[in-house]
Amino acid sequence: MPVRVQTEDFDAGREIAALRGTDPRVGAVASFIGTVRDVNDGSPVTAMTLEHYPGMTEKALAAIVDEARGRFSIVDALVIHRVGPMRPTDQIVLVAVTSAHRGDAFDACRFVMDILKTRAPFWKKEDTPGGARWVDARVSDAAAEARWGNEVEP
Amino acid sequence: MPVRVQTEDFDAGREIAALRGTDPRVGAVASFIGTVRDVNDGSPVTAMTLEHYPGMTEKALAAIVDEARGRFSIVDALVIHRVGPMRPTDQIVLVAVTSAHRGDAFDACRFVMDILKTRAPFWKKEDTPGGARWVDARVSDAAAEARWGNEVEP
Amino acid sequence: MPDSRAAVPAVTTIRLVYLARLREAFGRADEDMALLTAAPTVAAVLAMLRERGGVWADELAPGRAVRVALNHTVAGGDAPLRNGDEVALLPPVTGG
Amino acid sequence: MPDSRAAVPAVTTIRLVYLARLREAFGRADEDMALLTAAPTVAAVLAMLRERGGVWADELAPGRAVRVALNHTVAGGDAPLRNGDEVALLPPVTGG
Repeated sequence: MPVRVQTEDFDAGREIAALRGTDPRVGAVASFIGTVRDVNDGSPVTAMTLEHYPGMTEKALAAIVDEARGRFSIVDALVIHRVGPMRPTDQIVLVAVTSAHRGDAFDACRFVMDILKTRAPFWKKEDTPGGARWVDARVSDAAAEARWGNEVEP
Repeated sequence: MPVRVQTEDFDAGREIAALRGTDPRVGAVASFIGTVRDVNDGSPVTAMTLEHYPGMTEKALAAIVDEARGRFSIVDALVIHRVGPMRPTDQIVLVAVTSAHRGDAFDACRFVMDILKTRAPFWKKEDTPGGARWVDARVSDAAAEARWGNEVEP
Repeated sequence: MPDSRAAVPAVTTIRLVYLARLREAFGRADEDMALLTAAPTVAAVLAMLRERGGVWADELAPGRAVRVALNHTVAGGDAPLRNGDEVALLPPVTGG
Repeated sequence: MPDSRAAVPAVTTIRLVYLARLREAFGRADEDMALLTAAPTVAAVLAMLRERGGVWADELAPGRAVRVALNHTVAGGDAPLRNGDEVALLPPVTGG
């Protein structure tokens, strides 16, 4: 199962090791871990909660992984995304991709993260000294998605 | 020490966790693991040996990390490169980069790998059914380095 | 002989789901809605919600960045709706 | 009065290091070399090695992709050499 949504933390090292397993075709493993920072848009962040849309989330993530498989020559891919309450330095997301060569592994890993950021139904609500606030989507994330030449969705 | 050359294997998960530590400025951790494939340039590979140039290797890797720091906004970086005998599926190299945002982490990680491939003094000798052979440098690696706009070295 | 299907339009009942900021703004997570039009679409549902005025009209005003997911897949305004469909309103996503 | 430094050129002794394929081709990992020219350079050393002929001339022929590291840093042909310098000949690298 290449896509998981869970409240529990994950062991990134163990997940990456399991993904590459003992497949001797693999020469490259690119991975990304997103973590909670203690500041965002200039405000201190003491905690945050990640909400999602159960049912759609797994489907959206699986579609992103499928699209990565279509675009890049990869062996396998894994996405783990946490939901629920989190604190600064906590892990939020892991994307790992195995491939024969590093170009495809790097490209596919970054592609999945860029598209996840604009299409997967997750929402962050941060606790700040001024109260809880829903995080605004970043213009830079839309730009990152556009780099991959996707058509704009409705 | 952000650069290590060693014969022993490494625990990528532990190294990545130690790199990001508990630094709440970190929001992104990009990493790359290079592994031994069981085929190269069309020949089966049963084992290989990585040779390096002691004294120069650490200096070259540290210079690459410094250059990445100058180009990208990163928090920390780590390079571990193994030398000596290895077998298919073994880990060869780990590059991990922490940053506030994912763009810098991805860029810096890929930059370090691309430049390492063309500048760090490592050489692979593979055991194949036709005997041992020194691996030829790849034209694609020179192209990958050129993408970063480096001047050509003497 | 008149066509009874045209004379008595079927009722299409859908489930509306509001996510994140929209759930808080609307004060509810979901609701059922009965559509009486002959060929209901996503756009028609959005128009009906806007007619409630207040926060509904504000949050769903044309130009606001709200996406619609029909049965867990992003859909356009002209997507036709069938009985039992789940129509979710999504603010811009901020995961990862 | 003649300048004795010009009349009796100092000897510059360097250490040559051969890596990987070059070490195997030359049948040695390193050697010391005494340079008698007044202002020895990397290029002069390469020329001297080529004059040995055979595999030396082949492997170090102009156009072959061999890099030179002077005291562990890549150097160009015009880099000047001092007593005790380490000059390494590197085939194209294949790490990572």
